[in-house]
Amino acid sequence: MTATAMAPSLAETVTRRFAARRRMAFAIPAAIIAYLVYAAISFDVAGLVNRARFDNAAILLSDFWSHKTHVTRDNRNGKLTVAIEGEAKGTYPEGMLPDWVSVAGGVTTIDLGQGHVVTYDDAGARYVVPGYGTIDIREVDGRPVLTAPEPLPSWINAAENRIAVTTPAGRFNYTRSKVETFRYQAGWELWFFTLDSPFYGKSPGELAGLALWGDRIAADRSNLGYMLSEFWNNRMWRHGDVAWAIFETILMAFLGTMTAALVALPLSFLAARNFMPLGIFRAAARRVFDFIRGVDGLIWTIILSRAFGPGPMTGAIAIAITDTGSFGKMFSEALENIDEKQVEGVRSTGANAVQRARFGVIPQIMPVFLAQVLYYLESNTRSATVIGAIVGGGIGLLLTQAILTQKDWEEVAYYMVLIILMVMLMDSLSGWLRRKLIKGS
Amino acid sequence: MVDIAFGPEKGQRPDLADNREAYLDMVRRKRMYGGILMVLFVAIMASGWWLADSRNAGGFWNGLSQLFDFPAEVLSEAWAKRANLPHLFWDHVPALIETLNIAAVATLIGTVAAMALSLLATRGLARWPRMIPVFRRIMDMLRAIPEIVIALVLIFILGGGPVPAVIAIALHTGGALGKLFSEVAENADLKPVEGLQSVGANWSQRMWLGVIPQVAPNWLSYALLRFEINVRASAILGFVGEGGIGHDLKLAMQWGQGRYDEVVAIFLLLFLAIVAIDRISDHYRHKLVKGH
Amino acid sequence: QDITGFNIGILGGENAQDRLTNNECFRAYAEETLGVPVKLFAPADYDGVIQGLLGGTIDMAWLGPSAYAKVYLTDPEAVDVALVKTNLDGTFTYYSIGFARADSGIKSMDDMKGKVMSFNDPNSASGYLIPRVELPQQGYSIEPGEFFADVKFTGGHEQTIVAVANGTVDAGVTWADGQGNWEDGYNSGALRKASDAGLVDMNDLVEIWRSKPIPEGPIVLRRALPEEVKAKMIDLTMGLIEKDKECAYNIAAGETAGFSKIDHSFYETIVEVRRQQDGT
Amino acid sequence: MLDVVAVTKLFGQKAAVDNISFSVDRPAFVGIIGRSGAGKSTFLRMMNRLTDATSGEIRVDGRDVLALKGAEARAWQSQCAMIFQQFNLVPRMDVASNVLHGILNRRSTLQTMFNLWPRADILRALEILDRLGISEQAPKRAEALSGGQQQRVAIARALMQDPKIILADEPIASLDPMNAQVVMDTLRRINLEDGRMVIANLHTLDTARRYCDRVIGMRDGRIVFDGTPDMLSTNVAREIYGADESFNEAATSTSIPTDTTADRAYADALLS
Amino acid sequence: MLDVVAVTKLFGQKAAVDNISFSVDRPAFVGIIGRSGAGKSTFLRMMNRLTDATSGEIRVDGRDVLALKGAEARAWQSQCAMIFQQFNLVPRMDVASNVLHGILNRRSTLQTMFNLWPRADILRALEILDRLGISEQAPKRAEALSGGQQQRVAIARALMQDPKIILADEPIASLDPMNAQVVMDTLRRINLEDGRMVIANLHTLDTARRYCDRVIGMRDGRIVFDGTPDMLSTNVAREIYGADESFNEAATSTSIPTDTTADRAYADALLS
Ligand SMILES: Nc1ncnc2c1ncn2[C@@H]1O[C@H](COP(=O)(O)OP(=O)(O)OP(=O)(O)O)[C@@H](O)[C@H]1O
Ligand SMILES: Nc1ncnc2c1ncn2[C@@H]1O[C@H](COP(=O)(O)OP(=O)(O)OP(=O)(O)O)[C@@H](O)[C@H]1O
Ligand SMILES: [Mg+2]
Ligand SMILES: [Mg+2]
Repeated sequence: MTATAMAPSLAETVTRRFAARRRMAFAIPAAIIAYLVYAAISFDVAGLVNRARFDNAAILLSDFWSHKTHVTRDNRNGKLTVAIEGEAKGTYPEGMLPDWVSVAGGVTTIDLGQGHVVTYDDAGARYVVPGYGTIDIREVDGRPVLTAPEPLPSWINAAENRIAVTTPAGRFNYTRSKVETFRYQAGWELWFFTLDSPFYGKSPGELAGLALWGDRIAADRSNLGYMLSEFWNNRMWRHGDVAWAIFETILMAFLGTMTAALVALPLSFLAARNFMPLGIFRAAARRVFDFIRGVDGLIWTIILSRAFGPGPMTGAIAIAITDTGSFGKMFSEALENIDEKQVEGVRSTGANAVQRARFGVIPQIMPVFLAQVLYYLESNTRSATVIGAIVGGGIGLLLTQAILTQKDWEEVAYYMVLIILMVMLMDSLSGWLRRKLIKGS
Repeated sequence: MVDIAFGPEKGQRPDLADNREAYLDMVRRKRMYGGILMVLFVAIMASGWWLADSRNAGGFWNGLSQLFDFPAEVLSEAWAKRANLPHLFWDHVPALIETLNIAAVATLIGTVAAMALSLLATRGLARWPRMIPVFRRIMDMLRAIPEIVIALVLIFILGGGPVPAVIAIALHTGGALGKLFSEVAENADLKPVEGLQSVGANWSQRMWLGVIPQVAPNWLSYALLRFEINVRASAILGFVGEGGIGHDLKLAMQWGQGRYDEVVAIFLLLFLAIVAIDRISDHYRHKLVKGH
Repeated sequence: QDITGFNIGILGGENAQDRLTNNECFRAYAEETLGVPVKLFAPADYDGVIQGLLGGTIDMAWLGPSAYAKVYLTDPEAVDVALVKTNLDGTFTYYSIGFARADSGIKSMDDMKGKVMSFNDPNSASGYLIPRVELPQQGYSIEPGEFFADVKFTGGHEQTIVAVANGTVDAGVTWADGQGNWEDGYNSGALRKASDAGLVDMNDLVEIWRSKPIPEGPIVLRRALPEEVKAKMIDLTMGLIEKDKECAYNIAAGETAGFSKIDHSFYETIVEVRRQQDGT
Repeated sequence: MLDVVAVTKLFGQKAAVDNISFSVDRPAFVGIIGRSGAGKSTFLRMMNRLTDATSGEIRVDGRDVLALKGAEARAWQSQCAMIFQQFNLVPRMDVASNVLHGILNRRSTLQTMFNLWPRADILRALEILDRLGISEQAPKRAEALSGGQQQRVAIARALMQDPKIILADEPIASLDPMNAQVVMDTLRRINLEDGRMVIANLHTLDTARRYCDRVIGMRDGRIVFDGTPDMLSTNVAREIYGADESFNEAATSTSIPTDTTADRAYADALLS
Repeated sequence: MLDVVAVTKLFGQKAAVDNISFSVDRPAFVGIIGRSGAGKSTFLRMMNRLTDATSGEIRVDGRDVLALKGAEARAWQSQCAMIFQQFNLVPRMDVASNVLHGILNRRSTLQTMFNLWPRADILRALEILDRLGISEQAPKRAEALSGGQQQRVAIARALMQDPKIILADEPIASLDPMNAQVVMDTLRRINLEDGRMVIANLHTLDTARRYCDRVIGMRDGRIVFDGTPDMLSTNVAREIYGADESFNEAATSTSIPTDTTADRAYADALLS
């Protein structure tokens, strides 16, 4: 029982093994790192760092949860417009102004908060920045002339025809044609009612009061109905259209998945070794499944677009086709793994092929079948979002287009939240159904 | 031979009528529920298709006859210009490699993230047990956002190129694999972990030495499957966003007539790549899960 | 024969919701005129509408000249050219306008050497086809890496404008009627719409290139439609400027003198240009 | 009644059943014994037409059932019930449905697809279950039952077929002694009361001795013994099991202990 | 040396360990006996800091180990080895690696994750394995070993820790009598030769009598006996096991048969 009794060769074997393992422990990460370095070079990550626009990221992030209000004066005709996000549908109607903008005579005063005040008057415009001083712009010979405490800080950008000031309180732009002030505020403005709605700016209590016992605002319908319709048809956010888009997306996923399951179930028997003894047919069925899976839903969408035109049905058929391939493969694998005893038991009573399938096979593959179908239903909700962007339907179209136009980031945020909720909902729904259907019954 | 098969005396036997009624009742109930479910399902499917059809620009039956118009158009042109195909193939190989690289890098990064997330979100293994719901929700969110959304947003920030696609796919992969990984880890045997804990091993040592060796084959198999899925995702992202062979395919496809030979070449390249990867990964996955 | 419905396609490349909103008034008029349900479709890209017209699922659309050329080249029997939008001065041409950020120092196409150029969509005339032909003729090769450092596709006019304004690319091309003031984004066109929508400040951009005049894209009707339907839709569209000026402004993407009749011969040149570009 | 004439089954080169012939002229309880691989299962499976024979005839009331094809073969299967060692029920379906599978061949495919059995059929299934003492189990899933109960469900399915002949392939091999006895008693009773022929593959000599009117011994696919149970001497057993001098009958006995009073009491309690 | 003062562990309302106190002043072999659920495992797990105590102190050389946190607690764990009933090895790793896990706490995380064990450590692991007579198994996977061998690997891991105290939670409960004896002998030998304290939970009285210097009996979380093995009368056993008059000591005995000469010879051969 001493160390010397130990065979020296054993110590050697073991230490050599450890050395080998150590080499592996380095070789694998080294290989991965080498690959990642190659990828980084081929993806031009270095160049990317230069190209990346983190100011864009800042805009995007702040836009996600805030909105800006444009206060614009046209320098040619002196007309003042106050518009949320600068959009026509967010423009304050005549005679209505946010409480931080006031107009007296020809002078417009904009209180940006924290002591920042902008004034437009006939001579030009002035911006008082606390702790700095007054930025004064006057139009001389049709050209803006700037007077401000020297030296000019970097947040004032003065060019020949244009003066831009950016402070934490807001942004200010002066050009020959117009002067604009942007105030950023948290929240998704006008989410419930647009400015032209009679319900705009009311507190929840007031709204409840109006809905329940207030006098009718419109003679021909109840306040509650009016309110709901004003909300549903909100021109800025279009809740009705968005809801329809979400529904359309789910519809595509549901129809596609269920149809694929119903089609693939009988076809999968053709591809299962124990049900299709003829090798040629089996191989043919498998190749067909592989083919339609390999082509991918997106390509099917494009092929089908010619025949069926844009719309949700095209998307649903595309999903159905692709998933027929996936289900066909999975079901036929499940069929090959079934317990033959049950089939034999049914067969021994003289049941024909259809009956054997119905009683010997279906009860066995039902759990796999349901689990897969429900799993795909959930994941197809996501795919339908993308397919919708191609076939022109659903929330996917709204979202991708909103992103591509790169301005309504709050809408992007809204759609994204809805999509996440939708997918999570489908996820828990399919999980719930899976538990109910597979454990129960 | 005693009559045991037939149970005790008549009087002591449970009432036949009761069992019979109970069963008949069950059959009736099952038939009713089954019937209702069936009718409901058929009704939903029928009205769903009807609705989709009516919302579609073209109707189903009209379209059916034209189903092969487009493929015929593409294939006939490609056939006429088949001499170009080998050359076109070659032209698009770099784009294919880019697509595959995007998928591979995203799968690598996503898998690493999924490993960490899944361990942090698994009961019994979590580093901070109270944070389990947080990590689970994070995975749910990562899974819920379609890759395309993240990619398009990132293109805005990072400019074009493959990196937004990599990040987008990696994030999604992290969420999707994280869930699967955590299901595997949940079934891992905790005894080795406890053994390591008793010698004073810290959390990373416990996970690395006690859990990872147990779950590695299954995790690897899932990661391979994910790679397969990510190759498609990467191609699709190219189609909708930019970069890789998907983008080439979209441009050729949008131009349409005159470049259908290119469409066919790119499509075949992509299709063959996907089928090949599919096959290889299928093979290794079966090996991994069966043989250990 | 009678029709049971009428589908109008709207070319892609802009915010889908805005596209649908801008055309909603026209849809309502069409429904009133035809007495059948009228639906609007806004697929994500040009090809969606083109495929719809070819497949017979879309009955009417306002195409770009290049998109029309594609339809015509694929199937000359598919659609009829019906109308064209006229500018305020009675012409119906527009321009492909190259533009860059004012602060980038780029003043003309010559300054674009080694910079990133962007196009819209392969099916856009002003946003791709015309510059693709004219730029090389003027000595600016569009092969990536030759004159420009890179050449990209943004996917649509609006995207190009935003990409240039954000500096994602150095310059882009889009369409405008070339009348009125640059500050306003001219009288009509993608720049005008973007400026109206508050998407860009025209002062931030400069024009660096302008193509030869391009014929305005036609409004086409599917040839297989009943003559009566075609006539009704042509009348409706032509009369729109009198009937509802705002609606005409919305669908014409800016100030317009209305729509006038036109035929295929007007587009033969561009079809020819596109035919030559095929396969390259 | 039953004439087996020169039946042979080859698997590749190997004869699993090698030219066997015998006749049975009344609805007897026939036991087939033999060691593993002797060809017992193969013979029963051929008779039920689950496996095709290589050559030979099995004449039942003069008709060669091996020559039947398609629907006719299935019709024969419906008259010749089979009971399996592993029960071969559909575990996820309820007991009564499993019993109803016995008449699949006699009802239209469409009708059966949706489980729309006529009320009369259901009542008959319940009656049979009642006769076998497991009618309370009718609504349960088959997989929820014990092995012995499952085998009785399988017998109920066989009875539902109203067969002339019941084939039982080691019906008690996966059961404990108590359940084994219940199942064998049931089979014997059906044989006696209903006058249905039962052919059972049995693993053990003592079971064969106790229940059979006639015992057939097989070895390597051939019949090496054919006679009444009391002709089964130790020597004969050695011949059948191919064992040498050291053969001890107890080695093959896995079944019901001789003193069964306790078991019976327990069984009665269970069934009451 | 070891002072346990009023240690309590509540699971919800229930006290698994209820205010127990005892001291041990020399490196003795302490056995804890008691029936299932008495709180034996819970106590050892608290001592090793696998479970947090609800209240109380366990002072080892004057320091309260229950009060240690984070890295300090892990450092304590590395001085206080634990042996489990189910061995708790990493089954897919080789035996030598499993033994090396004993010093995980003393090497850097990165070093251990990349398998960068110093050669000296590896040699020491092999030496320990050799001492326990299983050095030939060093390159094999732990899962390929028999239960007794696995438990000896677990002991080797414990020795690798070079601990002051070895805790063993029913170390022989999943072993056959022969292996059980080898394992208990090994533990006792370590106790005597190295002077390490061993605290072992034991299921059976006879094992406790045979190996322990001191026996603590627990019942329902409380200490109901504390003394030398020869004080363990049948009455005391009844008290510990909460059994009534019919208590028969043999009922708790699952271990080594009384005639152990053969086993011992074998065990000695193995251990030599
Ligand atoms: N499907 C088959 N393919 C090839 N050989 C087979 C097949 N089925 C059975 N055999 C062979 O035929 C011989 C007889 O098998 P059979 O199952 O009939 O024996 P058995 O007497 O029922 O044995 P056991 O008691 O094990 O059930 C065996 O050697 C077996 O290996
Ligand atoms: N994690 C836990 N949560 C709740 N109760 C627990 C937990 N662990 C142990 N218990 C309870 O504490 C009591 C003591 O358990 P412990 O495992 O310490 O007993 P033991 O003496 O080791 O018994 P055994 O011989 O079965 O191992 C038991 O009643 C047990 O149910
Ligand atoms: Mg057999
Ligand atoms: Mg315990």
